[in-house]
Amino acid sequence: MSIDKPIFRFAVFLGCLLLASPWLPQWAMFMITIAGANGMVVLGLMLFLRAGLVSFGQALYFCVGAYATGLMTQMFKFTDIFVLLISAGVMSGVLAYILGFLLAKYRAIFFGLLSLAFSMILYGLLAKTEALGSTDGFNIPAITILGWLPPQPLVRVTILAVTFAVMLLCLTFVNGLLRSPRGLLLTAIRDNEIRTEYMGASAQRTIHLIYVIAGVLAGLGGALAAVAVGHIDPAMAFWTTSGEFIFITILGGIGSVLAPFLGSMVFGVIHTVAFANSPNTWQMMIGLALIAVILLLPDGLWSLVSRMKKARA
Amino acid sequence: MVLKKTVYSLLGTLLTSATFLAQAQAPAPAEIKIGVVTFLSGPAASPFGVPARNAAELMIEKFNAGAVPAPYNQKGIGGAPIKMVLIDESGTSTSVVTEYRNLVQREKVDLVVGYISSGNCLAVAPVAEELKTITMLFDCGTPRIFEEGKKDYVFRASNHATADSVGAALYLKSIKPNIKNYGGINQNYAWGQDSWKDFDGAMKVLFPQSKVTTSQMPKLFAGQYNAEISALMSSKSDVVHTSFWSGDLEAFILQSVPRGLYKSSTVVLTTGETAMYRLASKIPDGTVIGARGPYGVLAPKSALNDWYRENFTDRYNTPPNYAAYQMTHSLMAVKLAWEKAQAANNGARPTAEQVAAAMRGMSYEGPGGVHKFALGNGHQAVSETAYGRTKMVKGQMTIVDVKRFPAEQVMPPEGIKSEDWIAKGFKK
Amino acid sequence: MSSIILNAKGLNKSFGAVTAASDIHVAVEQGACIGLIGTNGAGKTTFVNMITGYLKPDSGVIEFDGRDITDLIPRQITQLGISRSFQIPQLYNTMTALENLEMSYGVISLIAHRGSLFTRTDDIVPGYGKTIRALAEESLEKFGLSAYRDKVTRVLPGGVRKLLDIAMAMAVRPKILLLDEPTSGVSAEEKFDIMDMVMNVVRSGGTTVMFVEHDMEIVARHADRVLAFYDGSIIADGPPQQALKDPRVLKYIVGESQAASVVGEAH
Amino acid sequence: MVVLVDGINYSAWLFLSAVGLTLIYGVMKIVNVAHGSFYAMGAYAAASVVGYWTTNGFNPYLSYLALVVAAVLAGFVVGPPIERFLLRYQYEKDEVVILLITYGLFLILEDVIKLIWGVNPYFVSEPYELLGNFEIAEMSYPNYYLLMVGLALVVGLMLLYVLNKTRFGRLLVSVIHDREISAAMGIDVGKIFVLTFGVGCSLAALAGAFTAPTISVTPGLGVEVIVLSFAVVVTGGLGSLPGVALAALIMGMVRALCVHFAPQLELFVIFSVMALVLAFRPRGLFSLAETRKI
Repeated sequence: MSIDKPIFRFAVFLGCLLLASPWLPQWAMFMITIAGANGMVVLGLMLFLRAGLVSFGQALYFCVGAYATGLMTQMFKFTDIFVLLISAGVMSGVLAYILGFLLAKYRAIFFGLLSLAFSMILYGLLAKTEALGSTDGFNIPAITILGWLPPQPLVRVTILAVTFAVMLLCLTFVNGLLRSPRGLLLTAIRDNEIRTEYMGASAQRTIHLIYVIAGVLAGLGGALAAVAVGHIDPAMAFWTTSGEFIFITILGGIGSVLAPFLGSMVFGVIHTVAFANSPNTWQMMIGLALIAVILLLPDGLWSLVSRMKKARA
Repeated sequence: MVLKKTVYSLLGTLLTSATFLAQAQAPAPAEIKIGVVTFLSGPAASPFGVPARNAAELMIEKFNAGAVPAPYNQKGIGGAPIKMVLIDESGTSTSVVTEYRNLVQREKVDLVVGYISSGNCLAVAPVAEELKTITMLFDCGTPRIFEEGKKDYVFRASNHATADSVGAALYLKSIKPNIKNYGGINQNYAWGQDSWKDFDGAMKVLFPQSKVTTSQMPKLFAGQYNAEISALMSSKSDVVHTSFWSGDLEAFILQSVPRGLYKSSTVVLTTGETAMYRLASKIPDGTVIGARGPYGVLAPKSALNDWYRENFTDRYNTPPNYAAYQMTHSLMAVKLAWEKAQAANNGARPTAEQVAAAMRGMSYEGPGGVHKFALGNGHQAVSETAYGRTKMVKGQMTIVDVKRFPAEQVMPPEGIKSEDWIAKGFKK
Repeated sequence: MSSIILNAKGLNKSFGAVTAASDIHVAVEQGACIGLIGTNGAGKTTFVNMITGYLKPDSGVIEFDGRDITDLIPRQITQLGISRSFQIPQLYNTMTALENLEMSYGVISLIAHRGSLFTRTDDIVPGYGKTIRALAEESLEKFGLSAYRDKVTRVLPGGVRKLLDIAMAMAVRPKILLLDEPTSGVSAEEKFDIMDMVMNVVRSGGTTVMFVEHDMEIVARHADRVLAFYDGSIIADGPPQQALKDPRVLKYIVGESQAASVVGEAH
Repeated sequence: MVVLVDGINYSAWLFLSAVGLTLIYGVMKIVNVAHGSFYAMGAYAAASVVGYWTTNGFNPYLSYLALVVAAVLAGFVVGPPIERFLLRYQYEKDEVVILLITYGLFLILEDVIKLIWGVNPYFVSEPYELLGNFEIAEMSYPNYYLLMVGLALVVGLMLLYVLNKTRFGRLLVSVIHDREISAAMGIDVGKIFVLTFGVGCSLAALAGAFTAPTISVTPGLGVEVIVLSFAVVVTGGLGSLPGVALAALIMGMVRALCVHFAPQLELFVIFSVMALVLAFRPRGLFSLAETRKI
């Protein structure tokens, strides 16, 4: 698994962003953090989409990750960011592994809707657990890093830095995956599963694998979001949340592992612009944006980048 | 290279959109910007969000004109004109928090007044503390906000939900001293669950012999309640309690009235006041109606209240409901506190800390009567609450045998969680 | 005397009322080249599908290298060394010819690496000594498809799609290759060149071949043994000269005149 | 007994709400998220029409007709143009992409509805109360529910009839079976699609229209219906008419049982049933088998 040029550049860019953070507006930093967290989930959805699958229930793992974090802080009073991230990753990973046995058998719309059912069941369960604040959820305390509690002015930067670190790690991993024969297989499955099986490869095992990976990514995203927002509630598992993630996936495109992050950044901008400029009709704005992207940029924003690349080459 | 470019251009879009937004509301030097956050879409918009928005628009206009009766007759706030920045509360708590941060850090608002959903209140409170911004929660009910740790910048200008449930129970005691059993139907989410828990607890204290027949918990916004109504009717309860609101409440009334639920049981609608104006003709006589406080039709008689009702009704040709009252109360409280702080600061613009200090423990009178920031070391206002029963008089919906319960009867004293207070039989 | 590599014993298969295979016994010798003939619905493809695990026989046993493969799924059977081409070519239609073959060798490399996530597509494929790309190019070369290297397969002519389909089947270096109507949907002119090309690529590796074919000339030209299917059972089994002259074959499948000319030519 | 009545009545409502969705999917392979918006529009249209009806003192019994008219209006004014001018050009795209387009439509329509009818609720309970009540097991039900059940039956049977007995039905079936071939055989697939989409949307609107009298017509009332009817349709097997009927019946009954005997579980009923069914019948109760020849 070696670092590709684009990822290296991206890393450099994120580094500059961090250095520039003192001069960045605070709200922008927060939006970037959230975009990063969402991007993690979308990175997983991108893997699905490569294999021709769409999950309408990925919010399930987003929420599991967030609640794993929450429970760690509530029950065991852990606040160390790494402990939280790991537990989130493990929890969602394990769940994904189990559900994967069932879901890896499904394709097309059925895959999507069954995953939707599971996320809605989790929503129901959490909504009934009054110990965890039911639908009101609960707050996440300030995080520490290896025992160090960042002072108030540094909290945001620290969380941003952690987010970037996790992002880059996952980016490199997923990129490596896509560059490996296993990555090729995703497209193969989307294109012609029969042929793929007759080549001697198992579509089901591959889908199970990316299902777990996507689950872990979503879990980490959930943990980051929980830590950044400081509050979690069952709505994180609601189908509309999944819808938002799918929107971002389409927006960014599947052309590169960087596309999800481009997508979620732009989504953040669209969202807040719509909110601020038309508080009464922001849904319409977002709907129009979605349709516009599908009609004008069927391959997502990333297609613009690749076009630019071609233009240069 | 290309990549960098895109990300830069992307950041560009972000910043430009931001600066453009910032310009959109470039603050005039002296002006005071208030962020108003309330549901403008979704089911909570029509009963709460929009009436509250209307109240905010009306009051801010009147404040700026200096047209509100004393003690609110200073122009704007302490002479400075008020500018309102309106945001929809809809969306996940993530987006709500994001938009809150944008309000404070990008729009540079001085105060935030808003939030109907308890979840959103819980999510925003710590951020308000982090950003040191006076934030007045105007409608959300959960007691947890000030019970889960001390706050310095977050306030709430009206009772929390405990008062509604306890008040309902007290009212039942006063009109039906010997209730044998009671049932309930509440939405299956935090508000519904807590309301039922508190009501159940209060009933157990006031009617030790009474039994619970059934506790229906339909999904939020389910809309179809016939099975539930059947269950309630076959349960033969003396009392049916519901904290339904919005479309759910209205649908429940529409579906249950023709089936005669109200003949067999006394139905308690803790938020009934929001629905009674539109459904006046539907709600049978003798239905117990609450307004989550001394608001709307249950507001005490006063010159200020008359002024308020008149102005609101003239403008929106519907009387203000309790959400409108709560918004108005919140705005009045911040205005008063700000002006107090400014005076103490001999006329100079006060800091958030000074405003907070001025508001802590302050008591003020609004159209809903006198409120006092008594709990949560002076951040949670308390007031009397009131319940009444419906009666048709010449085709006019009126509320009769209104009973008022002073704050100390319906709200826990400082330093004890409302749950425990109820469990201990309203004692510390 | 060469050894039996594939042995089908008493295969039966029926779909509702239709009997697609009744008591089929076939023993295939290492290195044989067998032509499967019969009218449509006679059970040729059913036979191929049962061997490659797409269909499970209602009863009977299939042995490959002395191992029972009756209950294995296509993937496992392929990994053991039986591979097939399809009546309707199963290609990756959104990809170019080259990418199609890269996919095939990608799968091989994946299996060779035991599914490791940390190999790259430009690593050497174990046991093949070349990179995926090189192998793909090579096999394009072998099947004379280099001209179509960067064409998206959806738009390619029938003959080319057939060849590509077979090339992909050959990628796994099978011990047995089953060709399901390699020349169907191919123009009369192309037929023979394609078959010749396929056969000498395939046979050069000494792979055992079974091919379903309607054109008796081609059968007679390439097959060293013919299985004639009729109504789900094998009505003739032997070298072309003899099988194609079998009265029932003539009656039900070939038709007198053609048979004469075919066999004549074969001498 | 009571459980049975409650169950049937909820099933009828579920069926009406979901049947349009399955029709559109069966014929056009579109999972129409905007379904909920059409439901909402039906409700609002009904509110306006019936409101107008009663204020002008027309015969109240004809107001049921008005409901139908409102539904068909809502469905056919908005539906077909969307198909004709937007969806039609997307059919070569993936099912999921089209689904996302309808998701976008749903977001837009939500606000359009708000712009047209405002945020304040509408009430049109007249038709609901008009019919009086009936008694079962000393439990009083409005006859309106009989009407709903009847309507569900009528709609179901009519669809069955159209599909199996009419020429249009046969065309439809052949289109369902194979779009390309039907087109090749000279069937005007485009026309059939516009019609189907219109009918499907009208069915959604019809459900909304006939629900309107029993509820308060407020913004966002479509959202609930989307996921609910998804669950029903998928459980029944996408595109299968008997499937929807059966799934609606099962879910209605299970829910009624829950409400009467375990009210706390009501929250999970629908999706648990869905997950269970899919776990054992991956393509739902009645699945349109899709075979692939190799």
